[in-house]
Amino acid sequence: EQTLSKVRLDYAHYSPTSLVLKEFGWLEERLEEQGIKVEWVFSQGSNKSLEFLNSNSIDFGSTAGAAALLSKANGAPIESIYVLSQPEWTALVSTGSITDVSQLKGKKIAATSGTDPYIFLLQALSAQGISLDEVDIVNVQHGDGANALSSGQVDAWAGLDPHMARVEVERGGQLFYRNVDFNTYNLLNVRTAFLQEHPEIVQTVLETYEQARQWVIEHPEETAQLLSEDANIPIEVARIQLERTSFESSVLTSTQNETLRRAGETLLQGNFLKQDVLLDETIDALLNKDVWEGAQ
Amino acid sequence: MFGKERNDVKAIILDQEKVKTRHILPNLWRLTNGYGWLIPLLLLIVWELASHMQWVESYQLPAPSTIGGTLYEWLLDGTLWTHGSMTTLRVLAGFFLGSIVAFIFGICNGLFPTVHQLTDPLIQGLRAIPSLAWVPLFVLWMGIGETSKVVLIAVGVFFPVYLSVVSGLQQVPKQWIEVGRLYQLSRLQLVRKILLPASLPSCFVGLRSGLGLGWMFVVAAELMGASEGLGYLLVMGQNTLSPDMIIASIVLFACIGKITDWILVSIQRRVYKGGSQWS
Amino acid sequence: MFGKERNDVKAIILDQEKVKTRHILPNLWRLTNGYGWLIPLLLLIVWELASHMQWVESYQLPAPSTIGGTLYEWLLDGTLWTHGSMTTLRVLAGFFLGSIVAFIFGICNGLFPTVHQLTDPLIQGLRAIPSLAWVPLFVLWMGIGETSKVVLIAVGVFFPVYLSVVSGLQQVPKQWIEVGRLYQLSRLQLVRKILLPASLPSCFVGLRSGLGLGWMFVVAAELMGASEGLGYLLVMGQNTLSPDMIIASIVLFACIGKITDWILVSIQRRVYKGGSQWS
Amino acid sequence: MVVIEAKDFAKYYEETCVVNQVNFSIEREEIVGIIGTSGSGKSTILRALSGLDAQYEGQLYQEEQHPSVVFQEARLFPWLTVLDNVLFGLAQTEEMIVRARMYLQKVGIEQAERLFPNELSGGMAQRVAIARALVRKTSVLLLDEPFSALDAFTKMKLQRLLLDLWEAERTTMVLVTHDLEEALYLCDRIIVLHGQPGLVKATITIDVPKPRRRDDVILARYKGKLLKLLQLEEEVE
Amino acid sequence: MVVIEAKDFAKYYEETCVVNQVNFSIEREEIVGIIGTSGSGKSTILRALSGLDAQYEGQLYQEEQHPSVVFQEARLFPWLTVLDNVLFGLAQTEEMIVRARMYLQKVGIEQAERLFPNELSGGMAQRVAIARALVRKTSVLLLDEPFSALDAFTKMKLQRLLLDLWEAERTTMVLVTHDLEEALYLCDRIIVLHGQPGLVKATITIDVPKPRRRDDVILARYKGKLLKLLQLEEEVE
Ligand SMILES: Nc1ncnc2c1ncn2[C@@H]1O[C@H](COP(=O)(O)OP(=O)(O)OP(=O)(O)O)[C@@H](O)[C@H]1O
Ligand SMILES: Nc1ncnc2c1ncn2[C@@H]1O[C@H](COP(=O)(O)OP(=O)(O)OP(=O)(O)O)[C@@H](O)[C@H]1O
Ligand SMILES: [Mg+2]
Ligand SMILES: [Mg+2]
Repeated sequence: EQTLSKVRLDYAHYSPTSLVLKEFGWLEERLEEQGIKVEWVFSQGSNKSLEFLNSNSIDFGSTAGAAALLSKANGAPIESIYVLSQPEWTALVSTGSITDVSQLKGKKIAATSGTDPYIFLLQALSAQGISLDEVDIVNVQHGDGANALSSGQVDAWAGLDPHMARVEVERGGQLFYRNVDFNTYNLLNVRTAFLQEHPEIVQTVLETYEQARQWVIEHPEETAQLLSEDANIPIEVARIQLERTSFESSVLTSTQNETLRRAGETLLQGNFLKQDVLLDETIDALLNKDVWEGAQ
Repeated sequence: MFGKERNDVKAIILDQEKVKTRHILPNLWRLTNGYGWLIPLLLLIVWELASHMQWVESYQLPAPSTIGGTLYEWLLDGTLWTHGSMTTLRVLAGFFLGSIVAFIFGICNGLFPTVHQLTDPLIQGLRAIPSLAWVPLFVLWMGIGETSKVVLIAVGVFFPVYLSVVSGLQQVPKQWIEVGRLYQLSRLQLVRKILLPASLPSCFVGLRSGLGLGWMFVVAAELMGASEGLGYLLVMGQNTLSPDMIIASIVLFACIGKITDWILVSIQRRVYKGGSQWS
Repeated sequence: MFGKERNDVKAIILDQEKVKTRHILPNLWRLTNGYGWLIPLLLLIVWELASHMQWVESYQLPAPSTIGGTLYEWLLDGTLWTHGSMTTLRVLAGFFLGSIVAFIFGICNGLFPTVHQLTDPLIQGLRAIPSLAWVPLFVLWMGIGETSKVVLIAVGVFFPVYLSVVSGLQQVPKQWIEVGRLYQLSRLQLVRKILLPASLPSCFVGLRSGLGLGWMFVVAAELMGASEGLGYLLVMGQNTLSPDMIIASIVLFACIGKITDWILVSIQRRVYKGGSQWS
Repeated sequence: MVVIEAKDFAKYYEETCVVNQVNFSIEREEIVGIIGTSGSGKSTILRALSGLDAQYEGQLYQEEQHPSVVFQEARLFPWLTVLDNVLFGLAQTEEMIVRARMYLQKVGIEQAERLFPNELSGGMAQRVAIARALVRKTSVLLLDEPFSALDAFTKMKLQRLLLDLWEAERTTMVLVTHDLEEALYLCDRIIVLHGQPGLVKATITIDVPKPRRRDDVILARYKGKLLKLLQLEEEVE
Repeated sequence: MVVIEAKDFAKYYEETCVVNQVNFSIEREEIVGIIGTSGSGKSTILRALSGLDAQYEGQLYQEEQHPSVVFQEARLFPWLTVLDNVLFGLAQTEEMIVRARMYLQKVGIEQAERLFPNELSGGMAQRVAIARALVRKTSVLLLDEPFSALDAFTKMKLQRLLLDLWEAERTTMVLVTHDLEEALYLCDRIIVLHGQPGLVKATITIDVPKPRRRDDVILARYKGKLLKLLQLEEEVE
């Protein structure tokens, strides 16, 4: 077994638990005695988080489940081991001109490819029977998408919290299509190699994440405060984001399998996955339910 | 610097001599010329093998055949055409915009020393900014639409073209201008008949390097947000962990870029009737 | 091309002549020279006014004084030093890495035609790739740490340096090499005493444009994820909607880039003892 | 009949005088040489005569407003063919083209009219330059070291060519040169400049009918005289 | 005593012959000129003598293994000072430096030893090239049109300089030139090449003691002879 000098995690505004864990330094405390350092890397979205994981720039990354699935299907050496939250963090947003998914035909929609909002958009379009050729999807990072919507450069935006909540509050954005079931959970992923080499560190990380989750449940107002400071957003925006996020369970169950299968089928249809991908097997390989079975 | 031609038919022979004596140490030219494809081919084979033997992870570097497959698919389903043409159009739009502005500024600056003294320091100052640093500002000012993309490319194209137009005009030999004065040419005639044709080679050098930079900047422009174009494919590949898409779009960038350069070079050949170099 | 010097003291006078006769149309040099700051100053004043009069939105374009304020703040709280030095270090590391590799390849290719025939096509092929397109691949292969940043910058620096080393070596006049042969120089002596010094001017041209590209690529490298550096300030400015931060970091990029260029030019002056141009 | 006359001609660059007290007059159909060491102001005088430089002291009279000039370098435009170079600045009428072809033939390179200057040798280029000067039919032709960049044999051929053209057209010529043989072979009179600032040291009339033999013993005597005037032969006892 | 000898020398570039049947022998302390029109193979012979080109037919005997060569262009290295150029390829010992200075003084530019080549005029540069060739103390000096890029007066000065050096050092010299005056002024014998491929048309011995007067009437006669041999004078009746 190799000696480990530092553990690298990402933190993101869409993942409040990661902000809490980073803020209180619980992981640092736990690992200090073993002489292991902790490095935090900021992630702008699931796509970035996965890019960092795949390039061995971080060991733990928090992403949407569907984004991880897409990556896994393309051969990424990662496994999802922990449910950070069940957020309703994405929806379709417009500034009022569009009120229904059916009106999206021929319109410009901003989204970040390879992330949950993108897959959400695909599912919404597919449910409405609109093909991808009938819309114009502009690929931008989440924050730029919010700006593009408010300055009228796109007609709609597949948003992500906290940007989405901010657009709602500050620029009169309207969530014209919501669907909790199309959100695919905020999962914590680990590099497979890291999991194999340092299982006990993984446990430690998960335990501290669990500690953070409990704290978030017990201190909603403080969590909002923290989020608002970190993301440089007003407190009411942070509150909206947290209201839409459930921190109830941290254990992977078959619910996640079902959600991911639905997303995976849409991806298959849209040719985002190779046609020879076996969906169920990939999902099983991604969701490693053995690592975390709840707090002891 | 060296020598001077004398014999009435020697000039052309001397030129051939130059070509032959380029290489200095013993020349295995005959043996190796035309074998430039050898090493790339070898690399491709090793790479393919490495992929099949799993020496490298396919999620990090897919086999050349996989990339070829992706390209073939793109060719069949029209992706190549749609995205390739979009990117090419952006480059061309930016290239023309940038070159035209550069020519206007360059001609004014090259011909009128007063204008040059007044505006050149400003242009040189702006030139010191690494052009990629403009990206956030352009997004802020012009959004992520076509305008900001084309303007960004045009900015990249502007500087090399401007510089070579100015230096081309300033370095027209005084001797030719004297000939013009002996013929009582008006100022406009002087510009049209002597200054412009004489600075053409320098202008083309600028245009070529401008086009090269244009291709570099279209990548930056499409990375900042796009719904079409090779840069879009690149980002899609990046976000969905499809290195075959990344590499396929890189290959396309290289090929189309090379083709546009060839076109420019052949235009240059046609325009310079008097041979490719005037010295 | 024209004429030849004859009188034993004429050479220097002719050189001065060249300088004076650069401009073609009537010369207001005396009137306008040294007034290059006039237009930039005017622009600054108009800009400041425009900001105060609210002709432009301050969230789109803050006043120069605001930007100056930001810069001053950065100077006081050490931001300037921390981030500026980080970026400069990255550029220098990439510049040295890229130049050294380029010199090794360039010398091998310039001296040995066989090597040139075999490897040059590959290098030319890679050169056709707009270097920014490497970014996603480099992140995939080397992560977002310093390695991939330095390598990206080095790739940018490599090509101009390589090209100029090769062309410098290949274009060493045959005449000088003949002199070396008359002196029975060994191959190594030929390289050391004639080929390398003779190609130095060309190498410096390559180094300068390489350094310029290095500054361009550090922007790309720092945009791809960094926790320090001017590019980080740029991204922060973009993400927090602070155009003053964006413009201040652009200004810093331009200034530090210019300074490193000056340093290179003054090294060049020292090294070329025989004057700045040999031809 | 006097076509060109200089009276107390002098030229200053800022404070420094480069030629001074130059007086001469040139008759129609004469070939006059100006000879002198480098920097003695030969080109300066010719530039003033050609109208390229109007800022001098003293007076210059020039019958021909816009004389033709042949320089040391051919000064052809590389983007024009030989024929177009000869036609430069002239109306491209049918008649003009015929005349241009005629002069190309006279200088012996009619077969090269479609070539570009970088395909020509130095000697050919200088022939084109001469054709370009003659096609304008000016009464005065000024030449500033027209053959000094050529090798000795080409030079001799072109000197002979110039003489043939003069016999046909009888153009008045002013020939600046530092080649004694050239001056002795071509000129009716030779103005010798010397020193810095350049002063007219002597004017020598060569009393040998043209065409002359290059190995003419009388010319060798004139050569000795010129060498003495230019203080080049002192070294030999 | 014969220092250099050519027996049935010939040179082919691929299939084409550029010089053929060249036979001559050169004695110690002689100055031998090779004269001929452009392309007649003068430089080809000299390159073979200098050892730069070993692929010829026939035999060349050369006493001096590594003769010094002066070319038309000075071929100075711009990154070295005048002094370092003269010392190029030699051990930089105190003694050598003294000798280099001595030769710079002999060619008359000792005051320029710290200058770089781009600060020199053509004439000065060629003086340095001569010093560089002489400092090696080889018994044979080969010159390929050494003065043809210079103006007539500088040329005369350097010819005189070369003669003075020869009087002091008595180096055997082979001088390629197309300048008849130069050959007549300097050479003991002149080999006349003509045609393409170049053939030796004649070898003329100049029976006038050196130093000679440039306006010497006997030299004018020799000149006529050379012109006839080179078929340049036929045009004049
Ligand atoms: N633009 C100028 N400014 C200052 N001095 C000049 C300028 N042009 C020429 N001179 C000086 O004027 C003098 C005469 O120059 P000119 O060119 O007439 O000489 P030249 O006799 O033609 O010499 P050459 O034989 O080298 O052509 C020279 O000393 C030269 O340095
Ligand atoms: N590398 C070469 N390949 C083929 N032909 C050559 C080469 N070098 C020279 N020649 C030919 O050989 C002939 C003789 O050339 P050389 O240089 O010896 O002439 P030259 O008498 O020195 O002429 P010049 O007076 O112009 O210097 C010429 O016709 C030339 O075209
Ligand atoms: Mg002159
Ligand atoms: Mg020769």
